[in-house]
Amino acid sequence: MLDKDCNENKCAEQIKKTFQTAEVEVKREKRVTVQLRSDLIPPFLSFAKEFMEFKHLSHMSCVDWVEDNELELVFILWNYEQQVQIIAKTRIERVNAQFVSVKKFWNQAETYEREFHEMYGVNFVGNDRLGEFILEDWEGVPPMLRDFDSIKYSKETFYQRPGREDAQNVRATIAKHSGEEVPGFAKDYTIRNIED
Amino acid sequence: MMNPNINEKDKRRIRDIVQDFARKHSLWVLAYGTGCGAIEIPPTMTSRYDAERFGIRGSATPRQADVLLITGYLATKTLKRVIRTYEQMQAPKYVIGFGSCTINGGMYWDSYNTINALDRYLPVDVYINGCMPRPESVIQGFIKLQSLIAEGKADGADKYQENLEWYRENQKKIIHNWKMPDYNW
Amino acid sequence: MAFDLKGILTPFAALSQGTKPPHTVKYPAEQKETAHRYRGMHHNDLEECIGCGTCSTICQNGAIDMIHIDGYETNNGDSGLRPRVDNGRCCWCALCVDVCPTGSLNLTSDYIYVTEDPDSFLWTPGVDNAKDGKEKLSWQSSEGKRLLDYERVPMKELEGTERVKSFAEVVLGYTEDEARKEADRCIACGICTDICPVHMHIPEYINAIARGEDDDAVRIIYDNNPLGEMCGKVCTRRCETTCAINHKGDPVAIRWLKEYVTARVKNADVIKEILNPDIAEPNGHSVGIIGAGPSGLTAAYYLALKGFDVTIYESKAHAGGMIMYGIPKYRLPLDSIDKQVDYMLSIGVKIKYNTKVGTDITFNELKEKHEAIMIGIGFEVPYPIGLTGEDAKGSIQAVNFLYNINSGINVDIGDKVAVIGGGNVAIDAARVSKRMGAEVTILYRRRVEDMPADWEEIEGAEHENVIIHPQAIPLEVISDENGKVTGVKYANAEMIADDKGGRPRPKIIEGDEHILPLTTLIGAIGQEADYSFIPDDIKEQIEISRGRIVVDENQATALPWLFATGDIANRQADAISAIADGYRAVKSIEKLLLKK
Amino acid sequence: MREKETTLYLGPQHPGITGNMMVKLKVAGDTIVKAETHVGYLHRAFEKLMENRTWTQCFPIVCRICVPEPDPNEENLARAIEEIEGREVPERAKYIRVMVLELARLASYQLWMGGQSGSMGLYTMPQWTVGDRDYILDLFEELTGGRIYHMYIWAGGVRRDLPDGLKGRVLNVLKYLENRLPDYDKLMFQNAMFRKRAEGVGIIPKEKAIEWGVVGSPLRGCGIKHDVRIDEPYEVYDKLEFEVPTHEGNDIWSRAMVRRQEIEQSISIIRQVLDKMPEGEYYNKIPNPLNWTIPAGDAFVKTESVRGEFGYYVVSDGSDKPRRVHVRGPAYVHGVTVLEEILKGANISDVSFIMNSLGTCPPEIER
Repeated sequence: MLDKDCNENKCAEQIKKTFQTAEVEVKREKRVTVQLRSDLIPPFLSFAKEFMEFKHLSHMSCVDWVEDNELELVFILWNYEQQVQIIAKTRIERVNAQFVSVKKFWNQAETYEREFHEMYGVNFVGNDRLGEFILEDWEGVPPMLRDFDSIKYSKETFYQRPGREDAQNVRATIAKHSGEEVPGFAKDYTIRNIED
Repeated sequence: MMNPNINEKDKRRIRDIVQDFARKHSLWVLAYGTGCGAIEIPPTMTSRYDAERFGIRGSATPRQADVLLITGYLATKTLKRVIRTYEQMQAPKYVIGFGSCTINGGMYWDSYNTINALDRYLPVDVYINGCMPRPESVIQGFIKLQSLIAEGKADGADKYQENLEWYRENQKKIIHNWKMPDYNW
Repeated sequence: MAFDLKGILTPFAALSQGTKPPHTVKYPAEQKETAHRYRGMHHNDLEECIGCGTCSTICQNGAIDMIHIDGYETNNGDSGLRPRVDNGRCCWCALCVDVCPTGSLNLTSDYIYVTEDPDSFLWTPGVDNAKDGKEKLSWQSSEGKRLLDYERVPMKELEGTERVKSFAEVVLGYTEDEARKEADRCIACGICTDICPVHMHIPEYINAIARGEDDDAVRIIYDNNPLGEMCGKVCTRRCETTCAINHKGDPVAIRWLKEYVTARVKNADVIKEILNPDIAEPNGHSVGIIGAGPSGLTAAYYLALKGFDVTIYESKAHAGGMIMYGIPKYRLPLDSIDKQVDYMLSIGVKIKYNTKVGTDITFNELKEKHEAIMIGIGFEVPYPIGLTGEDAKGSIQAVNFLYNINSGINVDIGDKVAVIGGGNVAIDAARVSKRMGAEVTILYRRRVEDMPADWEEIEGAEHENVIIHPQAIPLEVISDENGKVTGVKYANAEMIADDKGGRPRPKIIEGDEHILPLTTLIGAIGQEADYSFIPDDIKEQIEISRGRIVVDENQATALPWLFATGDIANRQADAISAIADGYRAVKSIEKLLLKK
Repeated sequence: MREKETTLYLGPQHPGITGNMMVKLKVAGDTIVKAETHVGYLHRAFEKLMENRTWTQCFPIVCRICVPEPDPNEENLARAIEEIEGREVPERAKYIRVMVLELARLASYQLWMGGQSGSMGLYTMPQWTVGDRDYILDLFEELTGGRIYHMYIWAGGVRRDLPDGLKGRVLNVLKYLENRLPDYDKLMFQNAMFRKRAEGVGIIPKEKAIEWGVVGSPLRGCGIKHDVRIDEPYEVYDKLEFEVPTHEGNDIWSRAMVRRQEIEQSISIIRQVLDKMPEGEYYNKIPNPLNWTIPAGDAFVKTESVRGEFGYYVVSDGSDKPRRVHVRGPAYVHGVTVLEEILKGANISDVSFIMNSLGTCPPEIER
């Protein structure tokens, strides 16, 4: 039988032994990070839950790494007995993102999957409740993807109350007063307001 | 008081004055927490600030309610329900907008899922400054509403009726799947 | 579940509450006072506010606009704009308050505002509550820790006792970590750029340093100042006096940061590599520049970039003018100047050394050769001290003294030196003398706080044990039978108020006269220009007033082809103004010759 | 004979619903056959908004995620940033944070007592508890400048030091609340009506609780002793003495009893905190907030809120804005899958009662 007395190092050892392609790192006390190939996630979750006593699915997350053209799925598990947290990560294709549903291990994973389907456009095979969850009649890019521009959308869709057009930019006002011409390449370093 | 130029239509009769007096002292507020400002409603209504002193109290259904509180931001999904709720309310009816979110979007000015200016979609009688407004502000808002009612100026519902097309146009810009009964009040 | 009689009866205990008085706050009849740090509506002290716009930058709701308010204009140290809060956006988080560098923006205890008009929620703090806002201040930045860093990263220097042993550079320069940390203090408001004569892009290059993009910072600096490293070492940095952080703390060390980022570039080749300058094809026009000082070099650099054929005529063996010969090497090492000049040469600037116009080449010859001429000769002829006996041996002039020292010529000053004057040149002469092993006294007519020299320079001199004797008026130079200086007679003075409202004047205290024994007396009370090389017919056509050539805002004289820059054209008497002149002259020359 | 099934929409406008959400019920008679929660009425896209905001700018907005108890949000974001950045927090700040969190817990329980009893028609209770909660809000106003949204805890510590004399006033309020507890007991917890309606209703099977992701007082109401404050003590909880009450029974009643006992524990914790709080710094200043960047990395931190384990997963890509802030409120699980599960077989009139006992907080589900 596997070692019951697994602190974070032993956990890491155990995972390494079983999943040889996994990149395992003990980040600090009680924290283990595991990078896995996407097809290894279901067996990993099953192994962690059934054999390593990681009974509690603390969290599931999805991160958009648009520059790599990938989505990262994150599973955070907690072992109540050993008090160790595993963050298991995997990357999947961003376009036509697809993953296998893990609701068979934890029923509540279904809610996360519904959310990621709606917000990131990930299709979870085996989850029959995908569809409208939080949004209603949403058309277009899933909004949590980083190429969706919320400020622009809000400005176009929702009315902006007029009356603030007289606002001036401090840097531009001073430059105009002194006759300074800030070259284009320098402007990358001008600190801007959230709306600019 | 007696302005000779006043329109016949605008002249208030004694009956209106009596009616408005009665109305302002019996404001039933629909229990619908549409946004985070709703958290200050319980303190306002319960023992510490006791809004019942002004004849303000909660009401469970729109049909019985006089006042609709929009307690902050409105998600587009809620907007649809709020419009439906408002239209179910019977005149006289009033809308109070709570805090920044109802005026120009508040904190959620750049959110893709919340409206920015409530008055484009519903007639608002009174706005209360704050994020969120304290119970004192809320009571002050009601006092303002009462004085508007007494003066016969809280006519948001009439405006809604008169400009229904304009409101509908704005509403439908946000709510794509418009499946609701016609406004018939 | 069994019948629970107790459970049915105990709730009736609630009836006992009926005897207690209610705790209701009977608003509006009574209003509970808000807590002393309640976050209500904004108030802005319009006089203290400098319109830096940091409140607007940090606002996550985009609620704060900077707007023009009548009575407040853009000027040095004030953008002339004031914040206006959109209360339809604000969430009263008070980040704007905690970040406000002047502390002018605070929140008040007022919070009730109820209206039927949604367009009336634009709130100009300090205008809309001008009457009572200040009395109601509630959440104030002064109470907590401000979000900005008000303490400058200290610049490491050689110890005073160590410094006087050699001409090694006193300032050790920021390390990379120190520079990042110091640059990070900047809020990038840009208020400093107004007072800078060149209007350098200060917030941009500081921010580039903060982000670790040193090469970009160098590019931004060279956009309108080709002598950034020199400025980094010796600029009079008026920018720092108007820095927004200066109101409550130490200004951002703009000069040292510029020094850090430019000095780390090893040599001219690396500068060229970083800048990768875009040099225009030769346009066939030729410009002559008299004097390789800051203004001449600046003009030459930008003209050369634009494809002009530029030649500088320099009477001395080195380029740099006053910055080469007037500034001691412990402030500006020779290789630093060489590096900057070498880079200019590499992009096509030509410098003819040891060529004094009027002696080696006539002005008219120059006029034949070039389509436009720019004069930037600076003030090199010292004013006499104006004392009897000043012709004595050992009575010398500071500029000549510094020139000799910087040229490597040995000067024997003995062991007791007095410097007369209170400007930077005086301090330089004093500190150089100290390095040569002498005991140095500065005699200055007024108080220390009246000295025109930089306070850092004065402090530096004090650390090096230079004796500063303020309110001392020299009366006579005393010399021995061989005509060699032995001392200076001076009188102590008291300051008396000026009837006309000017600054206080020194008045000699009768009888309080002393003699300071000396081996060398150094005069440093100012310089003037030598215009003898300009032919009379040209002199007649241009105007020379109080020692300076009169120019318009484009550095142009009355003659369309003749321009004047630097000390002979402006009254600022510093390198950065000269650079600004040179930069402006480039535009005028371009306009003149290219008809742009 | 099998009764005819009808569909009943409970909410989003319904006085018994906790917050703005809807439960679609399939009922046979007045027994629920199937329940489906519908959320999204309060979706403001916090996580998207934070991706547009600098790290400092995120702090004023996170507290809005949960109105009844905003402070765990600030605490989580601050602690996540501190973990990624490795920023030290002064000891005094840690104590102040615990005080704020426990005061928030008390305030939230006051509101819960009002809601739980209000949802069964006992309207005197909210008059008392919500009124008494206001004294805690007064303390918050004094400490943080705001009644509901405090924007007080942030990376590196807290925003302001304790004002003079606050300790005494906190103790006074604690004493007052403690004296009120017997009144609450008589009116609510010992009330036969409450017991009758709460016992045996809304049962979470003990053996399923952990697997279903139940946390907080519902988990402890199943007799399982788990609490983030002891499992993985944050701030200074490891230096404080307190009990984690549990109750066997798995129903609304046992959840209520757990909460009732936690009120006493919270009061005791705050007293200890005030006693042990050291003098000194309260804030380890961050660099210039306008260009403050956090090194690349990620962290999942959790705080024990009144509803249970409240987690934040924060990812930094090394820039001045978060790459991702993902909020995991306990209601995300309680209010969707768990609620749907335990509503099966329940009575229609118990729906809002059960929702209250689970601490269903829709703004936390959809954010």
